[in-house]
Amino acid sequence: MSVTMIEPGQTMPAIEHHYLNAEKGIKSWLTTVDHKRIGIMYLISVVLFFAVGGLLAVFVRLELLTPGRTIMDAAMYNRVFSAHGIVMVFLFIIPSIPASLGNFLLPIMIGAKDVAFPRLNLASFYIYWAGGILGIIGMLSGAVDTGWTFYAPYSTTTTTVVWMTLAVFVAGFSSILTGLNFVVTIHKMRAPGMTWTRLPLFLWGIYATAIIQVLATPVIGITMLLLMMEKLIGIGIFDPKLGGDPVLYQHFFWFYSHPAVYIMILPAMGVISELMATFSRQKIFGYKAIALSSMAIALVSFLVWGHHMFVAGQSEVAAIIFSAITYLVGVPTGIKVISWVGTMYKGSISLRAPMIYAQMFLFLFTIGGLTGIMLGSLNVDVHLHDTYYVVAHFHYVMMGGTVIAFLGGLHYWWPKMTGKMYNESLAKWAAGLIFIGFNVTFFTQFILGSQGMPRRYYDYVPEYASLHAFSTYGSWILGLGLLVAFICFIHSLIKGEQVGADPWGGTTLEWLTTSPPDAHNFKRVPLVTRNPYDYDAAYDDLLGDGMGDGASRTPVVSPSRS
Amino acid sequence: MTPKHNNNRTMIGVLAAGILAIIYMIYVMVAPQGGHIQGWTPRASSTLAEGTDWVFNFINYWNYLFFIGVVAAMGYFIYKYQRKSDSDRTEKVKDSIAFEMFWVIFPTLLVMVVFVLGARDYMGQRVTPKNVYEIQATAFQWGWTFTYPNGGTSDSLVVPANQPVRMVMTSNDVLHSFYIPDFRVKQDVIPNRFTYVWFNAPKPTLKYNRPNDSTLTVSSLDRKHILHCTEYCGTSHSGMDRNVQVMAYNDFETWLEELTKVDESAEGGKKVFESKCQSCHSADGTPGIGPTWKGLWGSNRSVSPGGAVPADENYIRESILNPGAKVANGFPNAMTNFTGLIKDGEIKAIIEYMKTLK
Amino acid sequence: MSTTATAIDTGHHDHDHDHPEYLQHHFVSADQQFDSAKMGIWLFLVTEVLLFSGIFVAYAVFRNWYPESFHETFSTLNIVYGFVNTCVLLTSSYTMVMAINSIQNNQVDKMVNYLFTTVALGAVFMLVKTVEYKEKYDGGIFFWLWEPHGHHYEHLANVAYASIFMKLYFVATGIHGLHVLIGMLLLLWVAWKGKEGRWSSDYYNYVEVSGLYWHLVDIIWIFLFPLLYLTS
Amino acid sequence: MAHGHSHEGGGHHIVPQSVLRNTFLALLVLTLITVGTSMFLHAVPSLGFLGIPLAILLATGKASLVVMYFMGIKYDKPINGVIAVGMVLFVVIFMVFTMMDTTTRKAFGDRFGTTTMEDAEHWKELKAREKEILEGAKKVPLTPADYQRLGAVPADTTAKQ
Repeated sequence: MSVTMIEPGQTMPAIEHHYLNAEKGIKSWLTTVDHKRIGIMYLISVVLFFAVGGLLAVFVRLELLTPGRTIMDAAMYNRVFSAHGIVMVFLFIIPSIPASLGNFLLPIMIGAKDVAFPRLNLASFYIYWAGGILGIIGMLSGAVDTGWTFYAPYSTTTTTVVWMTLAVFVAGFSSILTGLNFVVTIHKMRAPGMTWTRLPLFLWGIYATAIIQVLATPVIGITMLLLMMEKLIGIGIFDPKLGGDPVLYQHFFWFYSHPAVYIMILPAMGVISELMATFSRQKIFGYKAIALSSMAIALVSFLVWGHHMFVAGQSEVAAIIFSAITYLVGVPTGIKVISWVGTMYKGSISLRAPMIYAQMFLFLFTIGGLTGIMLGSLNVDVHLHDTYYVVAHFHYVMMGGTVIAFLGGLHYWWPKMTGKMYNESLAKWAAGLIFIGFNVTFFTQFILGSQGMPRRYYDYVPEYASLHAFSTYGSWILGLGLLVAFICFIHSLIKGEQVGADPWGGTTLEWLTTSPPDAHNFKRVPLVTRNPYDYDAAYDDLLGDGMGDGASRTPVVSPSRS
Repeated sequence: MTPKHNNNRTMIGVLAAGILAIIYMIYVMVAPQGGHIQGWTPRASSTLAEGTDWVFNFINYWNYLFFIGVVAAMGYFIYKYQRKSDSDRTEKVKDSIAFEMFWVIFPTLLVMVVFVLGARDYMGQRVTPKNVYEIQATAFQWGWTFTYPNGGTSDSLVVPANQPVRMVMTSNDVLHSFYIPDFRVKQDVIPNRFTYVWFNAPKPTLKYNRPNDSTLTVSSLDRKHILHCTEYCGTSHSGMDRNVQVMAYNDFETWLEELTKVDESAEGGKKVFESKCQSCHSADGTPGIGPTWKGLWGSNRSVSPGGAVPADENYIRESILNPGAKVANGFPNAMTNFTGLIKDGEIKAIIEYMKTLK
Repeated sequence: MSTTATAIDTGHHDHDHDHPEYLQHHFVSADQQFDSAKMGIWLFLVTEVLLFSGIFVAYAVFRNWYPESFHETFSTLNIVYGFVNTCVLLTSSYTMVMAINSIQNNQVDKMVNYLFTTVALGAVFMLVKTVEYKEKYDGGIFFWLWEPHGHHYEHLANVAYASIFMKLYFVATGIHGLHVLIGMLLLLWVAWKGKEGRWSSDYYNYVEVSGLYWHLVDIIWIFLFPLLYLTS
Repeated sequence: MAHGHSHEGGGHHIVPQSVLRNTFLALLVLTLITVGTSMFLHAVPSLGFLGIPLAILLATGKASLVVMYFMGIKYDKPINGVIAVGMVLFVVIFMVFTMMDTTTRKAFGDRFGTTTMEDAEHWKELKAREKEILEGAKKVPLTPADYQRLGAVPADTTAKQ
C-alpha cells in the first residue's frame, strides 16, 4: 500500500482492519486474549467502579455538610464511607492505570504482539470481576463499616466482614497475576534493539508497579485469610481477649497497603513522564534518574509501613526507624518532580488537554508529597494522625495524582485506542472544573485536620461547620467536572473525527502503528535503534519507515515544514 | 484535522486557574472560620504543643518554598516556551549530573534535619517526667470513664493545672484513641493492654461547669478543650467527644471531693443516666440501641435466656454489671459490662431514677 | 542514531506454517516461550512464599512473646510423623526431578512413571497428615474445636495461649496441605497429558512448571518441620 | 550418564542424574542431622538457645540445595536467581521489621505493652502512692495570687444548666 502525504485540513482515511473490528460480537470480546481488548474491558469496568465510588463520596460529603444528621444516620454513614474506601482502593485505583492503559499499551510500546501469558491476562480480568461482585455482595449483605482497613478487634468481633475480606482476597489475585504478566512481558518480549535504556518511562513505571504487585499483594492475601480465620475459627492472633495483638494486624495490613499506595502512584508518574516529553517536545530531563527513582521507590516502599502506626502502640524504637526511612523514600519522588519541571525547560509546550492534566498533576502532587513530609515527622504525626489532614494528604496524592494522571493518559492515548479525537474545549472545561473543585474540597480539609477534626467522624463540633460546608461545595464542583470529562469521551466516540497514527508527534513505538492499531499491533517486528524521546531522530522516522528501506511509510500529517 | 486550538488563550486560562487556587488556599488558611479557628494548629494549651508547633511550622515554611518554586517554574516555562507551530524543533538540553546530584544530596540532608527535629521532640513526649498525677481512663464503645486516684470516677476529664498528668488507658472492647487537639497528644487505647500518654496543661480553663457535668450533645460543647476518639470504633464513634477542663489546684481539690460523694437520689440517678447510659438508652420511650427506661421498672421483661423476668432490683443490677447474662429480646447483646466503671451508689441512684420514669 | 523501525501495511499477510504447533503466535521462538514460562512460575513461587511468610511472622512474633506456652503446646506434636513426612516429600522431590530429567532425554514413559510415583508419595504425605489430624481431633483439638481432653492433650487446657499456637499449627499445615493437594492434581494432569504423548524433549514447559511448583511445596515443608516439630 | 542423543529443544541444560542423586542423599542426611541436633539440644538444656538458629540454618541449607540443583537455578538464566534471592530478602524484611516493633515495646522503661493480667500489682502500688501523689500535687506553687496571674475566675457557682 503506498503512502499518501496528508495535507493538514484534509480528513484522515479510516483504517479498515483493526483490533476493534477484527472479530465481531460480544462472545468475541468476552473470550478475547488480545491485550488491547482486555485493556478496553478493564477501562470500562474501572470507570464503572470509579462512578460507584464517586457517588458514595458525594453522599459522604453531603452528610458532612452540616453538624448532626443531614441526610443519613450514623450507621449508614459508616457503611457509606467504608464502601467508598473499599471500592476506590481495591476496585478502582489499583487496577486503574496498569490494567487499562498498561494492558493496552505495554505490548505495543515494546514492539511485541501480546503480553507473555494472554490467557492468564483474561483470567485475571475475570478474577477481578469475581472480586468486584463479592465486594458488592459484601456491601449489600453485611454491614461492613470498618473502613477499608478492617482493623482487628472491631472487624473480627462486632461486624460481618467475611464477604468483604473474601472479595479483597480474590481481587488481590487479579492484581498479582497482572503484575506477574507484566514483569515477564517486559523482561522477555521486548523488540530487538529495545534495551533497558530505550524503554519508555511509562513502562518503567509499570515495571516497578508490577514488581510491587507481585511482592506485596500476597501479604494482603494471607492477612485477609487470617482475618477470616480469626472470625470463623477464633484463631486469636489479632483478638486481644484471646492473647493476640491488634497492632500485629496493623503490621500485616500496612506491609501490603503502603507498597499498594506506590502501586497507585508509580503508573501515574509513568504517564506524566510521557506527557511531559511529548507536549514539551523535549527529551526527558534525567531519563536514568527517573527510571532509577521508580525502582528505588519500589524497593524502599517495603521498609516504611510503620509510619501509619506511630500512635498505635508501636514501640518507640520501631517508630524512629520507620520515620527515618520514610524520609528517605521522599527523596526519589522529589527527583522525579524536578526532572519533569526540567523537561519543560527550553521545550515547545503545547497546552492540549493531556498537558493541562500533567500541569494539574504537578501542582496537586507537589502539595500531596510535601504534606507527606509533614506527616512523616514523629511528633507532628502524633497531632495529625487519623485527622482530616491525613484524608487531605492521601486525596491530594491519590486523586490529585493518580486520577488526574489517569485522565491525562486517557486523553493522550484516546486517539490511539479509538482512532477518534476528543473535543478540545470540552476537555479543557472539564479539567478546569476538576481543578477548582478539587482544591476547594481537599485543601479545606488540611485546615480541618490540623485543627483537630478526627477522621471518619459522622458528627463534629460546630466550630468546623463552615469548613465542612466549603469542602462539600467543592465536592459538587469536582463531581460536575468529572461528569463533563466523561461526557467529553462519550461525545468523541460518537462524533470525534478520525486521526492519523501520530496526532501528537509522540516518538514512542505506539505512535508508529495505526490508530486504532491492528489486531497484531505491528506487521513486522520493529527494530528499535534510538532513545524513546529522541525528537531529532524521530523526524526522520516520520518520513522514512525506519526499516531503512523506506518501503512503506505511515500516512502522516505533513509537518508543514516550509 | 483537529481544530487549531488557541495555545495562547489556554495558557492564560491555566495560569489564571493556578493563581485562583492559590488565592483560595491562602484565604482558607488565614480567614477565621466559625468561632475562632484560624491558621493551622489550634491554640497551644500544653507544654508539648509548643514543640510540635515549632516543627510543624518549620516543615510548613519549607513546603511553601518548594511549592512556590515548582509552581513558579511551571508557570514561567508555560509562558516562555509556548509552542509556536507544530513543527517547532527544540534545542537539545544536556542532562547535567551535577543538577541531579544536587537534588539528591540537598533534599536528603534537609529531610534528615527534619527527621532529627521530629524524633527528638517525640522522645520528649514519650518519656514521662517524675511526680506525675496518674488518671486511669477506660474507653468503651462510645464513652470514656476516668478514674481518679481517690477512687472517684467521672465521665469528662478534669486535670489539675500546671501539673504533669499521665493517662493510664485501656479499652473495654475495641480500639479507641485518646486525642486532645489543644494538647497535641494522641495515643491509641488498646483492649487488654495499658498505653500511656502524658501532658502538662499550665492554664486553667476559664469557665468550669458542675463536676460530673456531661450533658453533652456534641453541638452544645463549650469550646474548652475537647477530647476526641480518633480510632474508628463503631456506630457512634463520633459520639465519644468529651469535655476536658483544667482546674487550678483548690478547685480541683474541691471537685475531687465532690466527685466521690454519690447522691443516691433520683436526681443523682438522672445525672448518672446522662453521663453513662444516654448514648444507648432513652428515658422518654424513644427506641435506641438499648431498651428505653420509660415504664421499665416493675414491668415483666422477656429476656433470653430465661423467658420472662420481673424488672426488679437485682435484674437491673445484673443487667448493669453483667449485661450478657440476660439480654432483652429484640436488642443486640452490645452493652459493655460496667463492673468497675460504676459505683454501687450510682446503681442505687439509677434505680431511684427509673422509679420516677412511668 | 539510525531510525526506529516499523512497518505498517494494513494488508493481512498469511500465517507461515513452518513453526511448530505448540509455539503460541505471540512468541518469536520456543526458547522465548520456555524462558517466559519459567520466569512466570518463579514469580508465582515468590507470591506463594510471601503468602506463607505471613504465617511464619505470626509464628515468630507469638513464640517471642509467649515462649513457655509455645514449648508446652508444641511438645505434644509427634516428631515421628513429621520426620516421615519430611522424608516422603524429599523423595517425591527427587522423583519429580528424575521425571524432568527423563523427559529432557525424551523418555516419555519413564517420565510418566516418575510422575505417578511423585503423586503417590504426595498421597502418602496427605495420609500421614490425616492420621495426625485424626489423633488431634480425638483429643478435642481441631480448626474450630478447642476442648482438649484425653491424657495427651488435656493439660493444654490450662496453658495460657495454647489455643493460639495449636490453631497457628493447623492454619500452617492446613494451607500447606492444600498446596500439596493442588500440586498432586497438577502432576496428575501433566502425567495424563504425557501419556497422550503431548510432551517431548522439545516441548515440556508444563512438566517443568509443575516440577518447580512441587519443589516449592517441599521447601515450605522443609521450613515447617523443624520450626513446628523440633525446636520446642 | 544419560544415554544417546538428546536433541536439545532449546539450550535447556540437563542436570546429570548423578548430581541429582547426590543432592537427594545430601538432603536426607541433612534431615537426619536436624533431628539429631534437636535431640541433642533436648538432652543439654543449657544450649537451648541454639535451637532456633541451628534449625533455621539447616533448613536454609536444605532449601538452597533444592533450589540450586533440583530447581536448576545453578544452570538457569541469572534473572531467576535474582527472583529467588529477592523472595528470601522480602520475607526477611517483613520478619525483621515486624519483630523490631514487637520485641522492643518495653525499651523505654515506660510500662508500655504490659497486659492487664501482669499489671494488677501496678494498681496496688498506685493506691499505696496515693497520699504521696496528692502531696506532690499540693506542692505545686499555686497560691490565690497565682489565680489572678493565670487569669482564672473564682469558682463559678452559677453552674451552667
